[in-house]
Amino acid sequence: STVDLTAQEAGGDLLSRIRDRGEVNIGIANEAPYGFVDRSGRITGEAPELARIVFQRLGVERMNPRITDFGALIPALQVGVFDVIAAGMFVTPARCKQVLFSDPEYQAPEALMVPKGNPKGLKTLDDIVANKDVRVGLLTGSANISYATALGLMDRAVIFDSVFSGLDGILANRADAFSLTAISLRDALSKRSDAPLELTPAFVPVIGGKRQLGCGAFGFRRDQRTFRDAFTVELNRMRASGELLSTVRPFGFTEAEMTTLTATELCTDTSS
Amino acid sequence: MLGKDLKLMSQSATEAALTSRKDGQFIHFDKVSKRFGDNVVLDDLSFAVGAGERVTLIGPSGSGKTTILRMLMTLMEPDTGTVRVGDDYLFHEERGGKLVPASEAHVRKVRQRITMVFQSFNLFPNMRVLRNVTEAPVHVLGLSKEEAEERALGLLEMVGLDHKIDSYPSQLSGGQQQRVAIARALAMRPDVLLLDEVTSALDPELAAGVLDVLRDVAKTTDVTMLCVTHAMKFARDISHRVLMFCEGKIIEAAPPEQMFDSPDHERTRSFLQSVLNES
Amino acid sequence: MLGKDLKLMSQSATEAALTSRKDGQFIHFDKVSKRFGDNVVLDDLSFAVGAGERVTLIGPSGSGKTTILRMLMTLMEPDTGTVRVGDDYLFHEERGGKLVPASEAHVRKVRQRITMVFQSFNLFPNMRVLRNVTEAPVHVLGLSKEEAEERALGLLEMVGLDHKIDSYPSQLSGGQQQRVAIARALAMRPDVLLLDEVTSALDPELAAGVLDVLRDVAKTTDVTMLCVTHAMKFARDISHRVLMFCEGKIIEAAPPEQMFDSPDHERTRSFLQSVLNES
Amino acid sequence: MTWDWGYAWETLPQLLDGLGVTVLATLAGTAIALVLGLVFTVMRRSSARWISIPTEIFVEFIRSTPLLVQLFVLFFVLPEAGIQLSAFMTGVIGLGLHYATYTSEVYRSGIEGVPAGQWEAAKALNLPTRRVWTSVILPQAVPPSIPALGNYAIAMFKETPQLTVITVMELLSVARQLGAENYRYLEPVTIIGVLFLLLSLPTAWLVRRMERRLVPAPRPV
Amino acid sequence: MSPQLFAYLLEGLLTTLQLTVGAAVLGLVFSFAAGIATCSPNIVVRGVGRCYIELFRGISALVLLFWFVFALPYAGWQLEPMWAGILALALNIGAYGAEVVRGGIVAVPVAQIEAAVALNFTRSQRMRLVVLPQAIARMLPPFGNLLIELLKGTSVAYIVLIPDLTFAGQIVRNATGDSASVFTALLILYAVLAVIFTTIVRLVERRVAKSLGRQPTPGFFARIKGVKA
Ligand SMILES: Nc1ncnc2c1ncn2[C@@H]1O[C@H](COP(=O)(O)OP(=O)(O)OP(=O)(O)O)[C@@H](O)[C@H]1O
Ligand SMILES: Nc1ncnc2c1ncn2[C@@H]1O[C@H](COP(=O)(O)OP(=O)(O)OP(=O)(O)O)[C@@H](O)[C@H]1O
Ligand SMILES: [Mg+2]
Ligand SMILES: [Mg+2]
Repeated sequence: STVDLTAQEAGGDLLSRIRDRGEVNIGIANEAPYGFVDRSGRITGEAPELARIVFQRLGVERMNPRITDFGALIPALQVGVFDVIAAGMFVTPARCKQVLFSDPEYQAPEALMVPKGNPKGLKTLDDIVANKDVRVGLLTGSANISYATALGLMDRAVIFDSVFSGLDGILANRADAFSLTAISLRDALSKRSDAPLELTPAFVPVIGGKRQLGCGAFGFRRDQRTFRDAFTVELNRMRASGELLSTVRPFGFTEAEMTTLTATELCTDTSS
Repeated sequence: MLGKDLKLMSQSATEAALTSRKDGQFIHFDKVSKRFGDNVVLDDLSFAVGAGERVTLIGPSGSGKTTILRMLMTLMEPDTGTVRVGDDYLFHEERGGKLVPASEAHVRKVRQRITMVFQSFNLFPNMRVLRNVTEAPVHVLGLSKEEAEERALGLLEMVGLDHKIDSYPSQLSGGQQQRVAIARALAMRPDVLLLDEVTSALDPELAAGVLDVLRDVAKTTDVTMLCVTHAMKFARDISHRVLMFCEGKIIEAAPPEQMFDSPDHERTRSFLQSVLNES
Repeated sequence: MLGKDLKLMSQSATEAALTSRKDGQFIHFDKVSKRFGDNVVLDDLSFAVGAGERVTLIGPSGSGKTTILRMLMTLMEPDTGTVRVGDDYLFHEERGGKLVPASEAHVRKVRQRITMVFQSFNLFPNMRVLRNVTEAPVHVLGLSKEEAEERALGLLEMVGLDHKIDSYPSQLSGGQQQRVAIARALAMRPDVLLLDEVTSALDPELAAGVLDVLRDVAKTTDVTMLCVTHAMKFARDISHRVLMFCEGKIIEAAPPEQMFDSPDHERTRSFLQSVLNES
Repeated sequence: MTWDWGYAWETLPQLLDGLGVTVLATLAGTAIALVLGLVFTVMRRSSARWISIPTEIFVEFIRSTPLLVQLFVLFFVLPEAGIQLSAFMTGVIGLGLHYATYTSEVYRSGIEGVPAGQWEAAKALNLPTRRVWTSVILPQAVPPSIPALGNYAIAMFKETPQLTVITVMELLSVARQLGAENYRYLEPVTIIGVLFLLLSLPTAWLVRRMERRLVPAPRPV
Repeated sequence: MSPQLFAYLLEGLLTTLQLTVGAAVLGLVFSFAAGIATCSPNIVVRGVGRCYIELFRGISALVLLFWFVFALPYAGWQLEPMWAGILALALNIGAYGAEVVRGGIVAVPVAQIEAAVALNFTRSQRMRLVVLPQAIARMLPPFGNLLIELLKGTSVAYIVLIPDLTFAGQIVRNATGDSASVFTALLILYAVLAVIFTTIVRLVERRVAKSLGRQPTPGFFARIKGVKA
């Protein structure tokens, strides 16, 4: 059961091996609506659904999803536990040093989940910075952690290991606000509509004068450029034909979430 | 040396004998049975012991001798039958003319008159010799520490161990430990003293010392003694009466001279022969 | 019944006696000393035992009797001095004319002639009676299972336990366990049999049975026996010689009649008196 | 990927902070486990069956379910019942409660290790029940239990990483966070392993020394 | 709950069982190897045994898991998470088991070894024929406890991608949003598994105790029935 990693690092073409195998391993973080297990027990989400179509077009019929902690996605990809991250992972320059990204399939503004009535009157991350009493909930390994670090919020951060832990955490008064993408939070809340919680209107965080627009994409190992490129080509075809939007629409995505930014721009553009 | 301490003992034994109900006896076993699984250990046994009487129990292994003593010490309950000490039932109380199982308080009250010395001494290893002897008088009889120590010193002197009061039991030889155990038991000024093969874990030479102490106790006090032993010479010296047990029954009871010199029963004869034979 | 099994024993004992170096003796303790901390347990002790001789060791507690037996069994090493069994040193080997500490193989070879029965029987609780007796003959002497079982059955019959071969030790009485232990030891056909107070953990009646078995062994074989016991009558019956130990020295050695009836030494007299007194 | 000393050095201060939390949680948890365990033991031996049986079931249940899941429950469900404790307190209580079921077993076997003769002698002297416990049984039962109790303290130390699921930033959470931020797990995780060893080895050594003092030296086989 | 989600739980349950049993078997091998090694007269063998015990008792299974899954691949070989899980748990539990083995051996009365010397058994025969068979009876109850430890210990595996019962619970929790009932179900499932394991161990204990002609110590059920001396 040992796998020789060095063979792959020597530049072997993973895509052709996947084609031979007829099966691709994708990593998801069990985070709705990106990649998750739904009520009926099926693995779905915008990223796995897109990946399914793209891989079919690349000649790979079967898809084998492996669920892991969000924070462990990149290390697990690097050691070969799976071939692609299909978790709607945000493209950040730091992450670009570790993995190759496809062009993003969506952009997502942020929101805060707060107790019903928003007793502390929080609207954006800046409000949290201003009010020193607020404890902010973050998802382990998410991009929000680097925002919070940059904003000096870490000493009041409560780090949850899943979206639902965050939701339960607000209910249990473990934190005053849970910061994540609006789309994740909306989805989580929809499953617990009875919970006395609400979402703030979506916002785009600004750090060091730069807008932090979260764009989710698929991740590949650094030595798999050909693979990544082949994947990106198919993805962009879907984007052009509108098929991308129609595929992700059931998961709560709209035109507002569509983007034409590229991985290259996102990897070099911002810095935090 | 002895008189001083032991005169004080058992003021209540005679008293108890007076208050005893009908037959002038102090301890009554009445139709007592006890079994473990299929093993009938005591078989509908009845006997009585007078106040101040010294009785030796003999008999082959497993015949129920220890069981009798343990039952009197309430370490074991009878299946059926009653045990009476003085006026009180040991495992029962009379309530509205009926016998009901005794409360803990009742058992503790009756048990107060009785104490036991064990084959394996059972000194408290975490206490020094002196505290082994004073612990119960202080916490059970409510003596002050000074009173208890005075009493303990007297008794330890009697058993020849007043120079060891600051030792731990583990620093004493078996014979010394057993003598402390005797002092500890006597410190409670019991009416009844139970002795279960108190020398059989000891070397013959050490055993001799312990038996000497017990001879003294027997001769200078009027404590009621029930004693299981294989030391036949000792039994002859001190006991008023010898009971021969066999399979949970008393098959013969007689004064020691008669029992040892001309036993009635064949089983007694063979038992005594094998015990006296090897030495 | 006895003859059959025991005739076979110790073919080599006489042989050993013949090969013994100078004085016709079989076991030699030569200037053996042993101490634990400050406690001098054996004090420059020398003595010898002839092949086929039966020797009883007596003496007060702590005088070093057990130590002698345990040393012969190699459960303990001497601090100084040598022990010889037949031609071989027990803890040393001769190499180039010099005595060097013995190798494990050498010790095993010499030890093969000796075995021991313990006060607390020490049967193997994980084996049934039969296997307790056959295990060593099979694994040490290299007998086949059938041979070993035949031998074991003969010995178990001799000790009167052939009906218990399928019991576990825990299902036997102490006396029965000790008789199995004797059978187990004899199954090794030792030249030397060591017995350390083999009846003192037993009730007098059970002890009698064990001593009877040992009387048989003594009378029907020529095994060399070293025996620590307080059963003076037994000692008188079987031993050729009695050694009185005191503080790690032999203070008196004599045939049993002389030792028990007219001991020379004051210490012996007082010891014997206390042992014989209580029974 | 090779070992990066610079990165290792950089992460060390944060890891040491995490270690502080871990050690504090262990100490507090041990204190709770020691006391609560004794309480459980005494309750389980109670002659009142309405005390002893529920206690026995409770202890057995806690003992046979994972600490991890218990932490989840304490952290997310207790507040719904109106009990609001900090994450750290929740973790300490979870650890203490869980390990109390172990220490309770240790105390129990310590008590059972006291020879029956001691109970009988105490009864023969008619000592009152409380006195039997305080002067005869516990003084004999507790000292031999100390090494086993010490071992559980070490075990607890190594369980603290589970507090990560209830947002306590102990050693492993810090390492995971660092790993997720920098995508390098090798250094922080290795440092954790070494830190664990540095703390647990001397403790284990101490426990064994105690054990040796309490149990006289064994012999060659 | 949908059949699929139920299937996750079932699969998680099986994974947990697989981890537990696999690590128990492998751990048993480590336990005996190291435990017997610590009783060896040879100082090197003893040293190796001790080092193993101290090292792997000292490092938590979780850290080992992380190492095996995320660090070891850089040293050139990669374990399936499942195998990494079994190995890490086994190394850890084996170190504890080794102490149990040692304790069991040391607890065999010296007199038994002396009796074996008196019968002139060799050192290894003494160990094999006399000491171990008795020691194993003493080891079983603590081994039973370790097995439960191990069962519970497997719940950390989810952190490194092994879809065990706790992991399955997390999935169901995320899918349904119902934290309280998922946690309750998990607690009950683990408790049921523990009871099953305990029962099996007690059956073995009873057998072994019987083969020594001993009374086994009373178990949980006997205890709550309140048999007291
Ligand atoms: N707790 C117990 N459980 C089962 N059987 C018991 C128990 N206590 C005693 N027995 C049995 O009761 C019987 C009588 O035991 P007891 O100790 O009274 O005999 P004894 O006359 O004192 O014998 P010994 O001389 O050997 O001390 C024995 O067969 C013994 O096995
Ligand atoms: N392993 C040991 N460590 C320390 N002292 C020991 C050891 N073995 C024996 N002794 C001491 O050696 C002395 C002699 O012991 P030994 O057992 O030979 O006496 P014994 O004559 O057999 O006495 P007993 O009749 O009591 O059996 C005793 O004082 C004992 O305390
Ligand atoms: Mg008895
Ligand atoms: Mg001796």
